[in-house]
Amino acid sequence: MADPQGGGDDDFEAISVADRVAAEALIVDVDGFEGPLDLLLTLSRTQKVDLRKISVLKLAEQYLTFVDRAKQLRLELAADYLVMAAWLAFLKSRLLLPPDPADQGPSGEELAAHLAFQLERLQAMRDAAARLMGRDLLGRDFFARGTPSGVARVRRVTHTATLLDLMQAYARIRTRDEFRPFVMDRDKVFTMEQALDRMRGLIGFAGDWTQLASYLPEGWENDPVRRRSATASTFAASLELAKQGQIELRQGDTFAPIQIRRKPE
Amino acid sequence: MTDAPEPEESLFQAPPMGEQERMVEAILFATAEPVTVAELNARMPHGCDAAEALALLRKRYQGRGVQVCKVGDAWAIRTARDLGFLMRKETVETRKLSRAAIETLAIIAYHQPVTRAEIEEIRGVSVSRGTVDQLIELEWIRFGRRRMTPGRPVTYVVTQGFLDHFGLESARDLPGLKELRAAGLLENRPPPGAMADQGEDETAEDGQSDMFEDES
Amino acid sequence: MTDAPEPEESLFQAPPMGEQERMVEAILFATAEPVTVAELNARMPHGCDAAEALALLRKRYQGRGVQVCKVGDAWAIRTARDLGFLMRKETVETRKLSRAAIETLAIIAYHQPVTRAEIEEIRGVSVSRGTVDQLIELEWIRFGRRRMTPGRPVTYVVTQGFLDHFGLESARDLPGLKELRAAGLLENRPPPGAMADQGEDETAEDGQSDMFEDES
Repeated sequence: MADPQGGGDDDFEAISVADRVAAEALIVDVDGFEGPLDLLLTLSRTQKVDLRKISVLKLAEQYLTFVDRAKQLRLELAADYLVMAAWLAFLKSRLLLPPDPADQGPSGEELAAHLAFQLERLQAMRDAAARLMGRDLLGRDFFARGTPSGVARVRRVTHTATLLDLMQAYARIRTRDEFRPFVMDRDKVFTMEQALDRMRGLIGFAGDWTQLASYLPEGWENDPVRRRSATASTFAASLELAKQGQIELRQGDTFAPIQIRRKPE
Repeated sequence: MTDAPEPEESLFQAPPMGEQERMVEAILFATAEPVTVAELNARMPHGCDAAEALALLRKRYQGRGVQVCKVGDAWAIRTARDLGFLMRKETVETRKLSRAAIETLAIIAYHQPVTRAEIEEIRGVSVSRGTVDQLIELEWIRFGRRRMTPGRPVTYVVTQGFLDHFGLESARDLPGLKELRAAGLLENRPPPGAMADQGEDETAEDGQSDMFEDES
Repeated sequence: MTDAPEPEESLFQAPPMGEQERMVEAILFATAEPVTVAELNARMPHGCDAAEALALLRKRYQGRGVQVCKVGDAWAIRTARDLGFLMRKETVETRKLSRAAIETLAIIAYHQPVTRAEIEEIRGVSVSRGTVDQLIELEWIRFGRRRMTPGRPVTYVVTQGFLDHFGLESARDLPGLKELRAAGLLENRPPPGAMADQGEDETAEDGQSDMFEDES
């Protein structure tokens, strides 16, 4: 994705030893990066400008170079680094080529501005986090009462639980449930294909009206769950066979037993 | 510890007495055990006179809601005797809720309004009366509307007290299963097959012990 | 808890304000956790005005070794910040938080209420399992209202425990909050071309101003 046009400016031989050491250090450290945005933020520091004035094009090139070198060193990069590389290659082409008037999508500048915004926002959150941790902290810089509840004790037992307990309890119950139907339902389902196979084999012998219920497979009549499934599929199969003109159906009254027979030739 | 002779002349000037009083106040407040004058002196900057600062502090707290009291040969801040009646609430002992109770509570929270039969169906074991009673006593659940089905069973719902305790704005804000898993709050799925039986066994046992527990 | 209507005329006369101040003082001294005005009123005799007594007490402790601090909508007594050096013995070693956890915490604090997807969008990586878990366990974050967007995702907000730990009166006092907002860095700006997200953006902003206004 990022490799074809990169060949020219990525001439490995041309790079000074110091640059190479620096690049390798960056790559070896790839585990230390918290994702592509973090890596971009680190790369952007080499530009030594306000993040608002950063050259996204230059940044994209730096990133693509980084990914190429990682490849040359046969380093496995996580998928999201490669996704970012593909996107930056796309952005780079947008920034370099004159805009296509037929194109509806956002312009290269808009995309670049958004990336700059994302970097600035991430940096801002980093700074905010540092300021937060740099504050006076309870238990380090200021303190709560050392002896709470100083007075005579009236003992009363109350029960408590945390939100974590609650959610974990629920998860425990529900994950147990998730397996049950998956494991057990298979043998309680009589499929329509099975019912069709069974009936096709049997109708040849049924010259006269017989109750549909008698076509239920053996071993499926007693367990209510199994019976329900077998009844439904047998009924559906009988409709299918009637449609194909192989059998006839009749029912004496509402809710009366359904009867079938082979259609006389 | 530091009963060094009074330095004739200190290299560093000791903080003003007002500052020393503040220091004694902070130390007495934050320390779990009563503190001796020697300890105070050891903790305060060189040249301080803890005894004098303590005397000033003691005077300052005269007639206040808390007092600087002598405990043996050490000092502590204690609630004024006449206000002891306000402190009763601090001495509540808390225990973890039993697994049966927390599971029942979780089901009510996620499925409310829910009947006892439904709770039992979800948990896979019967719910003892004591468990429900305990949750009602904690004011975490209450009766909802009766279900308009045969038998008109009562339903259970969670209370405002429940939401307060668990820091929720509404029960609908509880994360779903997918979200629990995404947040890493769900233990890893045990391999299917090995799991189904084990889990059930465990719960059954639990439900039983719970039943006995509740009798007490 | 006790939001009973103001009694026209109390059967028992409320204690004088000086006494009420002593009571608040005693209760706050005895408790390590912040106490809300509602809780104070519930524990004090009928007819007391804890809020007024608190204001007096706060003034009284100005410049002293301990301070009356506001923590969200609750109050606590804490040692003065400049005296932390005296308390080396009391210092509790807190578990080192990972960089990911600290960043996630900051994002939740500044962007609250915020969804997991938004946190991931800001950090550019998925939030690893256990990070959110850890912050919930520390009781620094909790679930807020679900976002009214497709999928109704769960949101996260910071807790009173967070404010207490970081010595903040309210989430509005987060360092640099105004500047960040003015710079547009707390916006949930959708990537260009993603029109569908605009609705979400609006809601997010709404929710946020909501959250911070609540504290007043």
